[in-house]
Amino acid sequence: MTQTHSSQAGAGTVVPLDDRLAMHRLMLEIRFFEEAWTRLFFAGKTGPGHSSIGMEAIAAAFGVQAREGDTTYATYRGHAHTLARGVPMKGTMAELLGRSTGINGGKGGSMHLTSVEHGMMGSYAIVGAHLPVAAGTALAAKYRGEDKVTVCFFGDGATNIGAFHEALNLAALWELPVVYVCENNHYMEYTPISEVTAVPRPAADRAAAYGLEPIVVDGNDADAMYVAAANAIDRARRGGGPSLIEALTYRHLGHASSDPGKYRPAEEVASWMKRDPISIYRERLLGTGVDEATLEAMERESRSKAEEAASYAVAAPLPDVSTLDTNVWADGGSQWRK
Amino acid sequence: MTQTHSSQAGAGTVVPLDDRLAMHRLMLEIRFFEEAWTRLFFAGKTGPGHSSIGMEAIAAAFGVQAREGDTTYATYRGHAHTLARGVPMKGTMAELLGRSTGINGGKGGSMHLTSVEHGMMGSYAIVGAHLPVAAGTALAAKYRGEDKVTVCFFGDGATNIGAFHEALNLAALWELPVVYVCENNHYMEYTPISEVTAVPRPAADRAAAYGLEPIVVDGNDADAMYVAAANAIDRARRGGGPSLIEALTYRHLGHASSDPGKYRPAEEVASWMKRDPISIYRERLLGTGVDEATLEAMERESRSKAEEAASYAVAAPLPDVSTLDTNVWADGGSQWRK
Amino acid sequence: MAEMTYRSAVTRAIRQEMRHDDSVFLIGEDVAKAGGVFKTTGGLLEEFGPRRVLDTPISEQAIVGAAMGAAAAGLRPIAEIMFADFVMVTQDMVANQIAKARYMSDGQLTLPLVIRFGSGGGLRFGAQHSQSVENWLMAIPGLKVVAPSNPEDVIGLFAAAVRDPDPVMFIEHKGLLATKGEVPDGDIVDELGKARIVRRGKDATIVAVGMMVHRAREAAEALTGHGLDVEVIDVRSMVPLDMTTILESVHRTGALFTVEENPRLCGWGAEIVSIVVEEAFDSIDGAPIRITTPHIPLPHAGVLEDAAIPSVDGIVARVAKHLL
Amino acid sequence: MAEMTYRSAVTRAIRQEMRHDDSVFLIGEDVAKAGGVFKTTGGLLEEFGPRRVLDTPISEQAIVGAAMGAAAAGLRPIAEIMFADFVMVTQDMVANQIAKARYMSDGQLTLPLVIRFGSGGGLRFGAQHSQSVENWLMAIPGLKVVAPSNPEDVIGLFAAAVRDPDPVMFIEHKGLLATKGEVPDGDIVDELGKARIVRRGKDATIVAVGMMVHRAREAAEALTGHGLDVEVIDVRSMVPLDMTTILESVHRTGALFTVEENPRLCGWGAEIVSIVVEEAFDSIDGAPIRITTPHIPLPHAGVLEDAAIPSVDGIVARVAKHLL
Ligand SMILES: Cc1ncc(C[n+]2csc(CCOP(=O)(O)OP(=O)(O)O)c2C)c(N)n1
Ligand SMILES: Cc1ncc(C[n+]2csc(CCOP(=O)(O)OP(=O)(O)O)c2C)c(N)n1
Ligand SMILES: [Mg+2]
Ligand SMILES: [Mg+2]
Repeated sequence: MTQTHSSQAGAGTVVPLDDRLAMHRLMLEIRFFEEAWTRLFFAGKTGPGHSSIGMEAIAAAFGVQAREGDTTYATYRGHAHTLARGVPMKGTMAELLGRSTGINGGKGGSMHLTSVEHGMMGSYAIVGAHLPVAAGTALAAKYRGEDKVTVCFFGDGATNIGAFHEALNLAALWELPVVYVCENNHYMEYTPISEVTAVPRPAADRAAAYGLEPIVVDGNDADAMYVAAANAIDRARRGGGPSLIEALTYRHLGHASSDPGKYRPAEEVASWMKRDPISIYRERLLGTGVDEATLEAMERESRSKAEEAASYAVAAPLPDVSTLDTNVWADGGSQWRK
Repeated sequence: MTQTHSSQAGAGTVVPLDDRLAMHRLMLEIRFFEEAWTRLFFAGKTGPGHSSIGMEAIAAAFGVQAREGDTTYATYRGHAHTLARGVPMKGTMAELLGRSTGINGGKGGSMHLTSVEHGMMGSYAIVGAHLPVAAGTALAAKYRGEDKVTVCFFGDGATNIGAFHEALNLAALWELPVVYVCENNHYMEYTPISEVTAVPRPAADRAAAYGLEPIVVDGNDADAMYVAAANAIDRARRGGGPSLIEALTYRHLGHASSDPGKYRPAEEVASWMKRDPISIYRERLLGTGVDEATLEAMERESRSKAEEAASYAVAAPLPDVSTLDTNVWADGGSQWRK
Repeated sequence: MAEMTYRSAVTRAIRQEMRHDDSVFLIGEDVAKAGGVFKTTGGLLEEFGPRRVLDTPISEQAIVGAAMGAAAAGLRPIAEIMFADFVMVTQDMVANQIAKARYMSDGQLTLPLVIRFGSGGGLRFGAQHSQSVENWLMAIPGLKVVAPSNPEDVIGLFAAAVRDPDPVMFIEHKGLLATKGEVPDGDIVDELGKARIVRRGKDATIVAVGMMVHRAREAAEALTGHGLDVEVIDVRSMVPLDMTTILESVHRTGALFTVEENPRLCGWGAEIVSIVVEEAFDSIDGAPIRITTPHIPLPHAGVLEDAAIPSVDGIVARVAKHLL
Repeated sequence: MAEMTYRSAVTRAIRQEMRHDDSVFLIGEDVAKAGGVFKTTGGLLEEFGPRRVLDTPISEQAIVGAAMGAAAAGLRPIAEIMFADFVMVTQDMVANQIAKARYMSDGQLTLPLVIRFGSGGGLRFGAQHSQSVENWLMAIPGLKVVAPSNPEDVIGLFAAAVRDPDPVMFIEHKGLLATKGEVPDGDIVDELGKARIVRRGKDATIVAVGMMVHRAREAAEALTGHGLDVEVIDVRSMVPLDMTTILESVHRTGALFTVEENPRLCGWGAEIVSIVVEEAFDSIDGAPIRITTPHIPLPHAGVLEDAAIPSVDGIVARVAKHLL
């Protein structure tokens, strides 16, 4: 795997210890959350969805750097990004289970997690569509002279859809404060991205088409992601315009809950499992003097938080049928006639 | 105006005299056709449309090289490309005037000129849509093992729409025998392309995003266009895949019939008028030994052919109202119920 | 009170709303420097500057997507999509993103945006620049759909659309741009979901939208020559739909005709007919009749296009045949 | 005769047509190696090779555009768009390019292509993966629209669609994929534009499509308990629309109900109701009733989604209330 870090990323930015620990904690919370939810899936307690196990470093690196007022756009593979914005686990898990206390009242589900109060502007399930939408939210910040930044996550597969092209051109043209983050996990649903893309790096090899720098980052290295995120967010916040980051990563599981991911060569899976972002980071933290006990406590806490969220969600009430007709319109209802 | 000819274009290809004369004749025919039709517009005999005056060299260079079985896709600015495929002037003009003897029976009009028997697969009026369609026709040739080539013309403005991105990626990925020709006349309707594009060369600066060579050609130099066309068509025919050519040019008139084009700086217009492709080529032909009389005869013939087409079209019958309901379906009718 | 064109009413409406609220901005192709392909946005760049009047690339998905994202952040975007046909280029944004966002988020996302465009036939532009999309848009849950037929309504309904907290598709009829009407001075703010009876009558009710309102009205005048006194209702807003006014009228007249420019199948006429039949079956004396453009793409040639779209004569003939 | 699932009928249908005609090919996301997101295209790559079974990038406009261009050159493409919702991403290709090309060219362009996709709700996928698009597509002149409700029809109607010279939108209901039915051996080629009476009855006619056919049939059985003998018609093909069968039935029963999964406004039910009212006003004893999903996006939670889409109980209650 070739990895080139652009000149922007890694130019001596030091990751503060607080942020390192916060990233580690976030990664753990995401991991345990996804694991708890996957168990619920196989127990028949929730419908399917898309886990980010193996890809946690990307969400965590951006999560710890997001400020209040910053906004996040994610895809159907958005549990991680939701949690990374501080959205409570319980409400998130309850939403996956279609419960009334879910963050979307049970109306959204796994593919549409939204918590506007946390800056989580939504998870979008039609590939590519949210890239222009994120540009619009960034435009609003610029319009109002606010230094808010929008971060938009999407998969490698999204780089071949028209909306990607339109959004990148517009964002670059208007120097919008938006960071586009391609989570290149090397697969779309079941087909390798390399089989359907005319260039080797689906995002980075397109950056120049919008006058942007190609940025490729090791998406399983939380520190590398942190640096790339810091640079891009800072650039956006200073009015320097958008960035397009290609973060190389891998999903440990299949595309969606019931997919065993068998279409991937065993050696490929094995080599990426060795590069698990959490194990890598744990080693690194230990190596830089964080003690084992601190990490173990963090693991315990994260795990029990996830377990509690799962129990909470399973016990949470189903939505009342009367809510079927609420919130189609801003008046709260669904009436289309007068 | 910077102009870089790629290594592909201009590498010693010699333009045969026959083709030179054929190109000149085609340019003249297109010019006189557009002039005659513009006069009809101002006389109230036809609705509006989009003229290619000033841009004739592009259509002519491809026109003389198209073989039977090759296919052409054009935009609403497609009179030139229609004539360049040998579609009769009379039927073309009649179509512009909405006559029954028009090539589309009066149903298409200026923006939808089509003559499948001449390989003119249609003029498409929604920007960018025909780029994927052209890829599909090229795919059909490859599917059948035929050495047919598809040429798809579009404007600079089309380079910012999603369909452009999707088509180029697919064509490059599958090495389809299609030549994408961006007629960069520097303006969309009224807005300069440079004001809405994140890169200076709207097509060529995107080529690398699809693993293609950037090719910029002087679109007002028929020979340069000829060479670029020859290389790209040859590459496609040999199975070498698509090309993306950016031909720099200018329209003498406004965007559509009634637009005086006043949004363009006078000096800019003047400088391009001096680079009129037909005047340039006339000088060149004279310089290489073609005699004045030959050219004058060609001018006379082309002009009178265009005038005849205009008279023919004005006198041609209107469509019979009964044809309103024909050719919605392949059974010839419009019945949607049984 | 002044006479003005539908076209200049559009400009005045946008100007009124941009003056009224700094969070309102205009985004679209050629809308700024060039003043719009239909010359409906002239002078706005000069008054409001490039921050609030933005020329875009030809990127309909980005235009509408950006409007959505800006609206989600609390602005009130006005996105121009030149021709109604091109709305289909961004139909995922319209039908799947914008229309569904509020519901999917259970009310967290509010999208106070307007998408406006020139719709309708009669201009010989051929099939890709003449589409009427009233029914295509009305069929999408989560959208409001408004179609003014005259300059005063352009302003009042546009203001209502911009001030509405929900996404509104605003249909400007290209064939009406040059038509004139009296418009009161000062700000005009109307209400969505109110149909208007533009002609009172007792023998039948004709329901129409946009250009068809004018044809229906002319037809009604002509029908007096057949001894028929026909009521004409301008629907004005497809969603919300003022069924109260329509049902009340049909109860009085006992006969319903709809005149639609959009293609026939699943038109808004079918919706209104179905509601009327379901809710006023005993009030109608016979079958409601839909007068529509046939279910075909529109042709270029004038003689064909005129034969396709409901005409005054066609309406007169159909109504007279049915009632007499 | 063998029992098979709707899902495997889709595969068999594609295989049959690809064996029948070398100009038929399949193009779409994950359709080749992976055998399709709904596992409806397994084994086709192995049998027909990568020339005829093509995995694409996530580029719906390119997929459908390429299908159009290949069809224009005489091939017979089958384009898979995974979910019906995503058809909106390529709606310009569908509504403006494919649907209008033959007419604009006055018959020069023939587009014998099929666009197939999984449609419908009930799977808890939320608003962007559950859309029913029957009416959205039926409203577009120039398209044929087919929606089989059982394995045998999947094969027969698919073959008819592939062999049809016009573009056909082929709606596969996701909720039916696992359902089974008897299917004759050998090639099956049906005909577009023939509705089927799936249950004979004399008291009322219920017209339904796709998943709703099964619910209507179950409802009809339950209604016998109320002393009602209800006829159920499977429309099968929205365009061409077999009004002959529907009108004949309504003439016999005197009562019409439509059961639609698509959102309410401008649904296909409104079209059928309007036609029936216009052409059989004197045959019907009361107002035709439309039973539809409400005019809302679909929710994720099962309890809500089930309340949204017409259910057997809901149909029974509505019919009983109206007739008794
Ligand atoms: C426009 C569109 N086409 C197809 C799909 C179906 N689909 C859902 S996820 C997916 C793969 C996306 O791959 P990628 O962008 O790499 O994201 P990942 O799932 O790997 O995170 C596809 C094809 C969709 N949701 N939207
Ligand atoms: C999708 C779409 N958006 C907008 C338009 C309106 N429109 C017609 S021509 C045009 C400008 C196109 O510019 P360019 O591609 O440079 O071609 P040119 O007219 O200069 O030949 C625009 C915006 C359209 N036809 N289609
Ligand atoms: Mg991926
Ligand atoms: Mg141009």
